[in-house]
Amino acid sequence: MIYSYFPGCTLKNKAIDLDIYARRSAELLGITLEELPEWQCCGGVYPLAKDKIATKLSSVRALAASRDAGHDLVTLCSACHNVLKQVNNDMRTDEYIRSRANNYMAPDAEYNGEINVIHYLELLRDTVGFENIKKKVVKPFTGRKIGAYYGCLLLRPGKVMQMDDPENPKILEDFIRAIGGEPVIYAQRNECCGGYATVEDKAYAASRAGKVVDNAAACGADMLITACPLCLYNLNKSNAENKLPVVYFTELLAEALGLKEENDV
Amino acid sequence: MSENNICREDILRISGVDTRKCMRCGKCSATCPAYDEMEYHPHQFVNMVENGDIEALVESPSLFKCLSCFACIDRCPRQVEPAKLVEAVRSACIRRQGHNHLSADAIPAILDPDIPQQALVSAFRKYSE
Amino acid sequence: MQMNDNTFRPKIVAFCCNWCSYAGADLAGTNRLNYPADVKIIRVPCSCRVNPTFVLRAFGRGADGVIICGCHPGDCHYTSGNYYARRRMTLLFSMLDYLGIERERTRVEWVSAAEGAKFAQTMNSFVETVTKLGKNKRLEDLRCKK
Amino acid sequence: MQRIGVFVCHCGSNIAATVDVKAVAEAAKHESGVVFSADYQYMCSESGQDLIKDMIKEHKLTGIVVCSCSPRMHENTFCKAAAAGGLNPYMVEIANIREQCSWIHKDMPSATAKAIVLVRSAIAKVTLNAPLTAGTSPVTKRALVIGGGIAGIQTALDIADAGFEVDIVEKEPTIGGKMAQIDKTFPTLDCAACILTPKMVEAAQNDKIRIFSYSEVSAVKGFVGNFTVTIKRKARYVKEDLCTGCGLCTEKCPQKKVPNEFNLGLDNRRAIYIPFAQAIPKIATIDPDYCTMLKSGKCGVCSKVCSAGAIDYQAKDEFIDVNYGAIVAATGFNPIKVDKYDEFAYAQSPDVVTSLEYERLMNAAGPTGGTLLRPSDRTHPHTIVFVQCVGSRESEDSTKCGKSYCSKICCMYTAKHAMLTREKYPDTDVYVFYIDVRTPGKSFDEFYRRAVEQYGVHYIKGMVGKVTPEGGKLKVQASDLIAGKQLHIDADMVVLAAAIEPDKTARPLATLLTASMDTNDFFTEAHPKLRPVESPTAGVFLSGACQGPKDIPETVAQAGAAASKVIGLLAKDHLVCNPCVANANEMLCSGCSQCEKVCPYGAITYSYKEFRMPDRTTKLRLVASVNAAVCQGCGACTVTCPSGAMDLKGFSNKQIMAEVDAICK
Repeated sequence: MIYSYFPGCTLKNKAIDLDIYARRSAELLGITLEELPEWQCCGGVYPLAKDKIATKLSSVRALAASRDAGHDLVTLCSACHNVLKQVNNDMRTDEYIRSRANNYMAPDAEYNGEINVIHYLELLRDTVGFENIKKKVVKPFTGRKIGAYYGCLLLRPGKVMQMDDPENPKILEDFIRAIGGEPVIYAQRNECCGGYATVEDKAYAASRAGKVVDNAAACGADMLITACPLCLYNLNKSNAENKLPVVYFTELLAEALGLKEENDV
Repeated sequence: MSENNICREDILRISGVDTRKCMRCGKCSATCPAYDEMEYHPHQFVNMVENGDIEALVESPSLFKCLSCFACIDRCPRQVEPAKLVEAVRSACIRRQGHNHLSADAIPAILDPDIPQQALVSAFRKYSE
Repeated sequence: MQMNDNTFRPKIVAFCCNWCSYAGADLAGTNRLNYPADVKIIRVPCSCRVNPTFVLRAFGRGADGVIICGCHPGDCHYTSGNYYARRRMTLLFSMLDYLGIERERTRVEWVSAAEGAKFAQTMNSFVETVTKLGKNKRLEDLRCKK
Repeated sequence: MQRIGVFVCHCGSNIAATVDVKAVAEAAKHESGVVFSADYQYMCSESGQDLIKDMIKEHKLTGIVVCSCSPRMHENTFCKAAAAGGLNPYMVEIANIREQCSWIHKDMPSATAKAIVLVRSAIAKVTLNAPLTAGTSPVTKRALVIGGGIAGIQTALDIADAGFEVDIVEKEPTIGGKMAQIDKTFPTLDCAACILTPKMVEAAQNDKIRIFSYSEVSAVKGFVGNFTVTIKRKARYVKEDLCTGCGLCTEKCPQKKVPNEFNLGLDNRRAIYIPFAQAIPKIATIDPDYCTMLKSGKCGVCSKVCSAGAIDYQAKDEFIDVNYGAIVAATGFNPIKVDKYDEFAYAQSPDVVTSLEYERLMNAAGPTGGTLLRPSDRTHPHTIVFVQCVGSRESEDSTKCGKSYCSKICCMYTAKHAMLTREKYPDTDVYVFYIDVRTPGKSFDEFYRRAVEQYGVHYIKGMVGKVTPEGGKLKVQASDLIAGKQLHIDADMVVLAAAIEPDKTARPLATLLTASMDTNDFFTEAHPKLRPVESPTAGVFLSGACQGPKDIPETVAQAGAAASKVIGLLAKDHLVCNPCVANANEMLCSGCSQCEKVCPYGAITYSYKEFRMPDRTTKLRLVASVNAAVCQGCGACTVTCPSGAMDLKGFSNKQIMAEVDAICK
């Protein structure tokens, strides 16, 4: 199976782990990820104002390039996924945005939302299947109590993202089970980590992230996994004594599949 | 858009929100993770826009406390989508000349070695035009 | 009484089932939901009472659009009448299409007695579509012309 | 030649404000056949009806057209007036110029123009009307009540009281419904079981009432007065006539891990069970999903301990056909599933419960024996938060697919829960988060005020946004809109007032009954104000919450009203049939039998008849004939007939063509 792949700005830099382990695991699981040539940053946040078209164009370009390549588009970072999926939804359903964006771009062929934006996790669930991953696990996380941290962008708005039930998700929990761990369900798993507010007000973001970490710890988690570099950063910052290690889910996947080497990281 | 006349209609147009659908249950403010940081809370945004009380919102630091986490959008029983109003007022505010909330000059001071690019990109998108 | 302006107003015949859409039309009225005066309703006991010749007759006499409204599938007051109507009209409409009456001039819709809003909405969209198509001349019976 | 009279109603200003009634009456005068035309203030008033009678006599009218409200409103009124004036009642046509004209158009010229067209079309139709005589059909003097909750029980008791036989079909092993699960009733706080169980016993002992428990309606044929209903009696694997209800089997059954639905899964029951102590009929039922004997053929304990020999593992579903004159739907309601609202952590913590679960936790016969204990650790809760409107009053496009209506009963039962909790456990802090407190009803608002003033329940205007289970507590994050604060409460229990919705069996039942439903799957009444307990389908009546959210007093009142309508129907020996039935023109009929195949009622039969041919010979031909008592007048046959021999009285081909012509003129 071949998919186009949009890594996003942070995965080429601060979150290189998230990217490397994902590619390595995909290869083993029979998925080919072809990075889009000349992709541009998605902007990090979906523009909620209806009259903002220009800030959606980089996403539309990525979507159109993926369409031209003939593949659905896989993303990994929660923020990129959120932006690309929402813009794709606009291109499918909002006549105004579609015509304006296509006018700006003037590409050879208009883009009308022909492809699907798929998160790496959806790929694991729907294409590979968690059962098949289970069979390929060589180093299971037996006995490890792992809390899944969804944050906000992976699930919401539920109407558009449609990855899982936004209030009672289970995709990451099923993933944890597949790699042999024991998922810990805690209520703050789908609440915001503080997000971009950290740029301006570190204490504010830290208090948000602190609530998440405390709740997960109180519910018995000894580790948290996430798909978002900004979540990872905020959770780690609020978690000074490092009572809960926070890692990318792809790192655990690679480790379980026996693809993590000593000299990594 | 000139200095002082951001009106209710501008906000409704930019946001695409119908404030009349609100039944004043307050669930948006109940679920908002940024509540304690805000001067005006999500349900007040809805009410104030409905009443055309835009200028107070434009002046309020609350605009830059919303985390755009979509919790109010997903949990509103009436699909009012308060976060879109916050974004519309914020956009209307920073689109005015010289009203950028975050300037590039301020970045070096707040930079720390671990901060992901994504945070800076997002903050610029939210806080400046 | 003639309307002053010369803008084209279509003639629309709506056959409505007594048990669902006729009551739906009443509900639209009770709720004061607007739709154009061009729609004139004929009450029939069931959508299956609508003989294809009625539709042909309407077009022959100068109607610009014909719409048949029945109960939702499975909800027919007479158990299965709406299914007969659906099958008959599918055939008839393709024949009309062949005769040059645009598909958009004919429609079968399911509107229940509780769906006043849907009735008004359906009529608004139908009138809009037919108005865009303009006058229907294809099947007119010229003997009826003055 | 027909002599037509036209009467144009003002309906006060309802019609006259947008339709120029004088112009309509004037235009009608020029139609062919019209000999009288006038407008009048209120045609449905007594003097309006007198006008019809007088004009029929004065002008020797042969047909009349009344331009007024919908025929669904007053067609009957005018037919009766015409009959009183000496005219055949079917020589009346209504032009609907209110609902379908004056109320939907704003502009007078176009509304008037449309009204004139509608009148012309009605005149064209009435000119072709023929006098009709309605036949009669006999009435089966037995009623069926579907659903054995308080609504069904009350309806059945009232019908039986009038001397008619009545059957209750209940899908569960016992009658009693939701009320049997309720602890106390508002606003009087009397015990629900104490007032319900005597009624259940009364129903069981009444020799006019038969109870088919653990049964479903699987098919309905026929029409008002003459329904034939197929009842599926599900296999309960216990012979009803032998079981004494001793309950020994339910104690000995080794399969102990079956969620007890009567207590909403808060405790377990056995695979063979009697739902609750006062169940009617008090007969055990084997749950085939859990019984090891039925699943694997190993066990048989219940059969061994049953001294009456009532256990029958070989039992099969049975189907019986019964004739009824009237059917009452009393299928009731259910709370919605709250799994889409997991911001309230219902799936994450057993201490987050729905109101009905809370009802069981308060009930002396419930899983905790009436002591309020947290389901998680069976400790006494000290802080309880009630959340109102969970899934009610949502917009149509809400992401959680909630209900757009107000569930009506939640405000009052929450006040009851809060009050009872404070009364029994004064050391408990009780918070109620509300959007509005809705208490219309006798002594209702006083009840709610007592909860606040006398019992010290904290009512807070606002909504709960997030519940986080942490360290054995439920951290409740909510807004207090009056104080302008976000509150954080450490609660021990959270109770969700889930919206109520019609029972899932209602939709397929409506299809069987050809009764209409609204978009929320509540049954539609024949008229929202004037005929609230009748379905638009003749002979089908509505009782209780299947028609809309209701509390117990309203349900009982509606149940009685439905019963009185049924009694009124069953008291008649014959019903007047709809005379608008199909008839075959034997001279045109080719005997192809197409019509017989499409008739949903089997009203058409074929027989050989002797015909005189033009050459004076006689010939035997197969021709269709319609049984007027069975035909319901749908008209399917008229369109199917290839030779045009079939026509429908009152809606004949010629009449409809005339209407089409008048509209397209």
